[in-house]
Amino acid sequence: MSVRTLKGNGRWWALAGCLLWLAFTFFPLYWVAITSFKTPLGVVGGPTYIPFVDFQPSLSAWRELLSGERGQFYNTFIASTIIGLSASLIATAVGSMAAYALVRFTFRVKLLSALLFVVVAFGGYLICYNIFRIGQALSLIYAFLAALSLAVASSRLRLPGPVLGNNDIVFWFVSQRMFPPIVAAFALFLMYTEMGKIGLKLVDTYVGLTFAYIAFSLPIVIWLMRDFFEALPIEVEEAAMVDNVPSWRIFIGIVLPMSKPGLIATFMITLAFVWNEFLFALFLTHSKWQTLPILVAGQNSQRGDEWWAISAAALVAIIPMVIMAGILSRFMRSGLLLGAIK
Amino acid sequence: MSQVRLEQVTKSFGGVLVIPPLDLVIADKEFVVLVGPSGCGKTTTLRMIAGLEQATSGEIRIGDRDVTTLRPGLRNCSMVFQNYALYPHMTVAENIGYGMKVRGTPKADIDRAVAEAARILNLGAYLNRKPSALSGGQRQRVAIGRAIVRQPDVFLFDEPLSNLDAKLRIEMRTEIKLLHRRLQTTIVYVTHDQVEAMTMADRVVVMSQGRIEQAADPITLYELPKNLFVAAFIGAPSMNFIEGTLERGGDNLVFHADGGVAIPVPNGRAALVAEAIGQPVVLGIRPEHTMVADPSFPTVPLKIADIEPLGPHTLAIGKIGPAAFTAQVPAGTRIRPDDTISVPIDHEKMHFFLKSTGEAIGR
Amino acid sequence: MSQVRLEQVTKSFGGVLVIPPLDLVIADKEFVVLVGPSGCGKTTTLRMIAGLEQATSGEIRIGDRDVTTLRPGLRNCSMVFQNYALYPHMTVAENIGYGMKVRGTPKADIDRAVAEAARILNLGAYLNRKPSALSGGQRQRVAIGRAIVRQPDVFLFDEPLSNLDAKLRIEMRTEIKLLHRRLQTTIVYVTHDQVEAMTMADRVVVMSQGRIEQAADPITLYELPKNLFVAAFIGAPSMNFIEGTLERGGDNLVFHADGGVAIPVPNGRAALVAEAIGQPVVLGIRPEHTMVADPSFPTVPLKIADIEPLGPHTLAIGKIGPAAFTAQVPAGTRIRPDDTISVPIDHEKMHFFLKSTGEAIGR
Amino acid sequence: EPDYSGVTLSAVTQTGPYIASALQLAAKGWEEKTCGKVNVVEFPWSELYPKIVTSLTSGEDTFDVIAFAPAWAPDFTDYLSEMPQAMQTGADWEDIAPVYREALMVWNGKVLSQTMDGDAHTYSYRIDLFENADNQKAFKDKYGYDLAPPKTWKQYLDIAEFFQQPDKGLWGTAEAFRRGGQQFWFLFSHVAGYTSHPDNPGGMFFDPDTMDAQVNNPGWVRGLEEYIRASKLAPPNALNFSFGEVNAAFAGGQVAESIGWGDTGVIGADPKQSKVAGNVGSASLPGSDEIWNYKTKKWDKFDHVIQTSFMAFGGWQAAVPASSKNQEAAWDYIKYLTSPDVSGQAAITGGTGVNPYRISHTTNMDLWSKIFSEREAKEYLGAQKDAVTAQNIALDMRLPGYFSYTEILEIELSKALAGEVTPQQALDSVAEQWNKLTDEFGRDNQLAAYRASMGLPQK
Amino acid sequence: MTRNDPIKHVFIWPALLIVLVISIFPLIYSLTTSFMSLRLVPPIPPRFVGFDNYTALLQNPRFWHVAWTTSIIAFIAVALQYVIGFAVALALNARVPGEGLFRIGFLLPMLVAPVAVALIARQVLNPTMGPLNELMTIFGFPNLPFLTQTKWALGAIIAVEVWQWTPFVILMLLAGLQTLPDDVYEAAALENASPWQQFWGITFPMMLPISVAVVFIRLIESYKIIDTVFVMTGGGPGISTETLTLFAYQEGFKKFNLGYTSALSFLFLIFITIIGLVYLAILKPYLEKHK
Ligand SMILES: Nc1ncnc2c1ncn2[C@@H]1O[C@H](COP(=O)(O)OP(=O)(O)OP(=O)(O)O)[C@@H](O)[C@H]1O
Ligand SMILES: Nc1ncnc2c1ncn2[C@@H]1O[C@H](COP(=O)(O)OP(=O)(O)OP(=O)(O)O)[C@@H](O)[C@H]1O
Ligand SMILES: [Mg+2]
Ligand SMILES: [Mg+2]
Repeated sequence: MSVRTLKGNGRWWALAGCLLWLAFTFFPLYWVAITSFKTPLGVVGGPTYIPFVDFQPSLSAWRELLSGERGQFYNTFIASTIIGLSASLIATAVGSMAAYALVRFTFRVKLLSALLFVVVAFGGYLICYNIFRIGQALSLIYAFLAALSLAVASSRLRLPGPVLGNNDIVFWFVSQRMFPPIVAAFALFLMYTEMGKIGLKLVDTYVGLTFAYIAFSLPIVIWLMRDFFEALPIEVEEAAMVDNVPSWRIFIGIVLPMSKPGLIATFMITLAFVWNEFLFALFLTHSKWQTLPILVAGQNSQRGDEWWAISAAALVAIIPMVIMAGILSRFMRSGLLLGAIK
Repeated sequence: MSQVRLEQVTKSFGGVLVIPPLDLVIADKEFVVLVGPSGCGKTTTLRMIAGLEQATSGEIRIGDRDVTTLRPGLRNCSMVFQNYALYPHMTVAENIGYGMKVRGTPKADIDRAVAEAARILNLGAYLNRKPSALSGGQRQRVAIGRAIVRQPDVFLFDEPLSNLDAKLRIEMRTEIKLLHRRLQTTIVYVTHDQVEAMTMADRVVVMSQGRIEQAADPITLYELPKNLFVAAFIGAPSMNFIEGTLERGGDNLVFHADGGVAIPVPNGRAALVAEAIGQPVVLGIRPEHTMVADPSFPTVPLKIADIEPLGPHTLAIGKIGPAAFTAQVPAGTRIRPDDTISVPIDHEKMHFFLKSTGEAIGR
Repeated sequence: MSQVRLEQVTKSFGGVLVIPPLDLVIADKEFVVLVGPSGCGKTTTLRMIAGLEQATSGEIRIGDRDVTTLRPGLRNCSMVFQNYALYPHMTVAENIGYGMKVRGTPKADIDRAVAEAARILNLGAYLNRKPSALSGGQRQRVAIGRAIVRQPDVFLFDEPLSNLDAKLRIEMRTEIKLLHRRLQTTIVYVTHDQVEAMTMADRVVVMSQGRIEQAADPITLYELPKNLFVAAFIGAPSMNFIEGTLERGGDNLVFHADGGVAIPVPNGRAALVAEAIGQPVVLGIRPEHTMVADPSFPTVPLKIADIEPLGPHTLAIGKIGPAAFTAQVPAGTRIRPDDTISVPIDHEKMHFFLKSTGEAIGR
Repeated sequence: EPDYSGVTLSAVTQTGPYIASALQLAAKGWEEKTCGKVNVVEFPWSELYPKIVTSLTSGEDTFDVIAFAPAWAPDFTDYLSEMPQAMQTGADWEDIAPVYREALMVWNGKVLSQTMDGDAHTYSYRIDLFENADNQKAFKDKYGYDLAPPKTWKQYLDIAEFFQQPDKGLWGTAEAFRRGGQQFWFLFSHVAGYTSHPDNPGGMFFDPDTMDAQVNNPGWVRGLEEYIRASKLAPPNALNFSFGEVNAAFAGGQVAESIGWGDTGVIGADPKQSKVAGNVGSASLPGSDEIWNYKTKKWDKFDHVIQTSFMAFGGWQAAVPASSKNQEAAWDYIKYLTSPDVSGQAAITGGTGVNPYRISHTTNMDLWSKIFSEREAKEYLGAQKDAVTAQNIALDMRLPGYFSYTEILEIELSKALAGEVTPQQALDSVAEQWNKLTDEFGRDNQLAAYRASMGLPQK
Repeated sequence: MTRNDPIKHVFIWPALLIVLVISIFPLIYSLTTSFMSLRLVPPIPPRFVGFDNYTALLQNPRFWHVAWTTSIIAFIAVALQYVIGFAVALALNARVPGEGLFRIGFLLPMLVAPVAVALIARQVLNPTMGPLNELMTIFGFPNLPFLTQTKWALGAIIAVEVWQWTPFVILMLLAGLQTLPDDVYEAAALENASPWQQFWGITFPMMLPISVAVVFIRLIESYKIIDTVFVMTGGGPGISTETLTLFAYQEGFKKFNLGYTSALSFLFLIFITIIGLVYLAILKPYLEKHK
């Protein structure tokens, strides 16, 4: 028993509310589930609700889907699984690391260094590309490396001007997520193709897509995990520090387990984002690593909405996520921090 | 060599100066106990030694290393936190063994050390529990266990026994002393328990508002408090204070309390306190020095307000003139509130302080 | 009417039975102190009274209401948590005033009550701080403050003074006693500090492993412990125990310790303990009853292993035969480890227990 | 037979089954025949265009075969390889309906793509409703002429109005009205009847001499008015219909008639998908006896109804990007894909989405009797054949920057459908914006491209 | 208190590098193209036009219209998501009966691809073939124009957004609630604080930081809404439900008017940065107060 457990009447009101919300969430899903077992005729003939009662279920939509008639089902499924899991795992890991650093350590970036980075990267690229004409990819690489090393070097100098702190860095991370993805996706495609031209094949590769997903999930992971880390009692980490536990082990062995609910929630969110991401998948892949959302979206063809096919595809796409959610939500239990400090 | 040396160390939180410049040298292998009123900066001092708090200014040395800016892990201290700071997701055994595991100690050794610590701490039955399923005292013992499985240069204990029962506390005291003897480690120990301070310390440091009031071995502290603060702070129940003046009364010096009572000062002390004649002074006398009725002792009348029987003896609490006064009387003495009793004063044990500065005189 | 009555209350966590059937009646306006070894179930008992823990079986009544399943808020208890449980996002003032705010007390009244509590607790300077910027003792005082601004039916204090220095602790003790007198509220108070237990309690309940060993007023507990456990638990330093047998030695009864020492039993006690002649018994004697050297007292030789000068007196720790023994000697006695001294035993103060059951005999 | 072992072709199209399954079916046969390999890559319909554009403009050899909508061709022409000469002769070549062979596949005299699906709008109706005696009588009483597949757009609307009986769950007609849901092709079908002047070929969208937009001429306004009227004689919410819903509505028995591509007939006749199987009648689109002459700015009256066929969408095209490293194999695959046997089979295989585009497709009744009743088949094939071989054929709009043009149209169209602006206002606005766009893209370029798309010689 | 330790670089650089590497080119590319007239189709040679794209956009009423529409959708949807999500998270945290099942069930919508969600919505909202129509018919409102009248369409889009993304709020807030200390609630329970008082006195303030983060992320993401609108209404009727990203999509991927789209993207970025900064600035005092 815990104080949090609702007792008495409130419990039933809450249950009623939850059931109402459940009806709201489940009805469309139920509709999808039964529609996937309807024949085209069953769909266009007006709504029917209960299998075997007011319509006769049929497996035709599933047969079509699983036979690959409606897109490379198995390929995309496997690609999605591999990319989704690995990208969200890595993003959660790398993002948590950064979030932890931003919560527990002091960072000071001089505004001038940051500006220097931007100016050198821009200028370097434009000069290399337009004046020396050495190719987009190489221009970019040179400019990036020059900008990065200059910025890092300059940060050691005594530069005047404002200094950016942890919050500014966090905001910078999130701002990456604010940029509308349309142009970014296309530009990324361009960059990947250019890289392909110098031998670094990124388009339609596992590395290319996963890398992009990691980068675009990081802002969210960082922003969310930061708050979870901030809620942890720092004393526990201090105890470990005194024990000469190296920082990375404090992070892995103590901080991560203590923030398990947040970590799992963030992982789920990231996974959901990656699993359902469309635009990058569209541009950065074309055959081998095509992902499920492309296939699902494809069911909305120019011939109109084939509800039965859409439903089957949508269902297939969520089943793994449901399993994932089922497994993970077990680990999201309260009281984790109980007994840590007085 | 693990001498701990704080030189002109200060600490502010935000704008609040919590530790004004502090100098403290703790010798190698010394067992120093920090005592002081709540909020006087004991924990802060410990945390600065451990490296958990960066000193605002000044220098901290452990052994011959300047550790002022060194990170905690490298200072080789072991600490029991006032609020335990257990790893909530680990069992008791894991909590205790974690430091060793991190240092790559073989599993068998860890198990042995954990078992040994658990034995010392009476935690054997709880090794597989998480901290959340432990009682307050059990948690505190886990925190101790985590510290004592190591062999650091310096042990830092922050009120490690505060939530243990008397019996266990005595056992633990003995264990910690054994540990000290065995490992020959420097120990800095914070406690509010005077018995603990007295029995364990090589030296007791009395702090107040971040400053050191007196640092001395326990007996000196008890017998020769340097000032009013220390005198009042050390000893439970606390020393009684009576304000008044020292005056010459024939051959002898006599202390005239503000309320009218007069207490002669024995000859041995008279020369020493003569300097304060005529000045307002404070006489201090501990309750335990008011019990034995020697005929040579002067007596004072005490109007009893409250009675606290403690078992071995009883406390009679009341007033002498305007001053609150606690007298210790033998157990079984028949007294009642509103009685006025005559309290003998062991005049060899009297202390005198200048009222103006609080400094002890006549030592 | 706020009598608290626990009838056949048990509590298990998971499969572990922590409190076997427990009966405890706390009278209206009574000040009961719970003591017992760490982990014996004091906090659990308090939490069951407060309603924070549901009793596994049995019935709990407060006043004439059966509160066994009532939710905490309706029981009108006020509690100081062992681990403080402060609201981390509120300032000290908000923490203390929250309960009143919840009950819709006007702001001015809240401010007044908070200021009064802060005065009592010496927290005036910290009212606008968050708990995270307080020292351990300050936090504990906030927790007390939160409880004492209310006028509940029952106060529950779980080691409320454990992190305070001796001086403050005595002040707080007084304040709580005043509070009790003023509000005439039933108080259940957990402490490990024997002085606290002795000075504050109307009745002390000694618990062990969830059971009540003895519940009596402090003096009775000290003077007439019901069994070995209570005898050992109450009193610091703890009572010395020597195993042996009672035998007739001429007219008198003589206690023959296993190590060879013989101690005559005074005639007054002989008749009472005669029942145990020939059986293995345990003799108990408190250290404080080994100090006064009355010529009529028997003496025993003590080989000193360790010395603890406490100020008013000194402890000599060593062995008598196979049994560990602590004797209290006057301060200033010149003793050294490895000396063997002759310890007088105040034979009126001896206790006898049956070794088999641990029960006291001869009372 | 060529041997392409070791060659892997990557063919891109929209997500299956439509078109993609035709490519896949052909891939299987071609692989057996040549030992090559074809990898069919599928993208959602709405994303296919950007996907192809980006891959073509990036210069990568991402795809060897692209199957795409003809309207996009102008944007692709710079990047496509020409069809091998050998494929441009012979019986198989001649068998392709001329409108494709001569217009849609050709760009500035070069054959850049191969039609792999025939698309034109036709008319579908419910035989059971039309031949119900009560209906016939009631109709005649009301409108004064016999109930039969309409010859003119006015009749079309009369019929729709007649069958508009919401209380019986029956509505008049179904067309696509949804933005982004093929709506403008349905408008074009209406408009084609009034603006595709037999004497002024290629003048429906722009003046092929000046490249001035024609969209706001009276022919267009009339077409739009009737299109809007049709939206009122359609099931509720028809404003959100795309072609899919049109088919569903027709197959679900909700409407008495509809216009659209050949799929309506195929789906309607399939008992697994349709409630009206066996009763699906087909005919050519209605026409008009008045056509606007943009040159004289007058309505030209004809003594008979001119049957105008509108090549809506125009059928999927297969082409080979110039960047492909396997052009020869790719063209060979396309040849196999579009051969009369393979494509004939595809045309009658449900779900391939391939509609007749060869003469032989519409003449081989045996193929079709499998899915249609005899009457249905006859009417269906007749309508299809008439559509691609009609005298007066209106070609769909194909222009560089196609989406820029259609977006303007779609937005204004939606406003007009919602009644926010009058048809005239809407079309005036479209015309103004189209002209601006043309100027922005370069009027000369656009004019040349427009003429090329309409099969007119370059000026 | 933050500390200084060289190890911090090891923690932050991986994330920093990944994000820098991925974002630098898109930034350079879009910023430079935003000052050019650049179309992929029909291919027109790029030309520097200065701020023309920006001024054109700012003068385009369609831009303001889509910005307004997007704001309405985002703000209403996020507000609803937050309120409902918090309520549900609280219920789950309070262990309503069947909580374990709800936990997974409530997450489902978030796990469905947005395109699929929109397709499903279209199915359910279909005025003749959808179930909602039948339901409304029972109440005497047959064939409501869910997707074809501006108000209804906006409502439907918001409803779908709420349906899909409330789980996000539920999940994050639930995770936050799980890390709140129990003992504080025990203390409050003893004070007989009603659930309502506990919520406003304890839960809400302690959840404020994570709430701020969740709402912020939802707001940013909502501003990028496209799939739902694209599939459900295609931006129609007219452009009345068109959103910023859909507008950008039309310009960028249909017309490949890249200069214009880039400028649009930057205006969008500026717009949302302002909203974000204002939002954070408004909440800052509260955050500090409860830190
Ligand atoms: N959640 C739990 N699960 C299992 N056992 C528990 C749990 N909570 C407490 N216990 C056990 O119950 C016993 C009684 O605990 P309780 O906290 O009441 O002890 P206590 O008398 O207050 O001790 P202390 O003086 O150390 O605070 C202890 O042995 C403890 O380990
Ligand atoms: N983070 C902080 N910000 C501001 N003041 C602080 C902070 N931490 C501690 N203090 C103040 O510093 C002073 C010293 O605190 P410290 O914890 O060292 O006291 P302590 O001697 O350990 O007391 P206790 O015996 O009560 O634990 C206290 O007055 C406390 O209020
Ligand atoms: Mg402290
Ligand atoms: Mg306890």
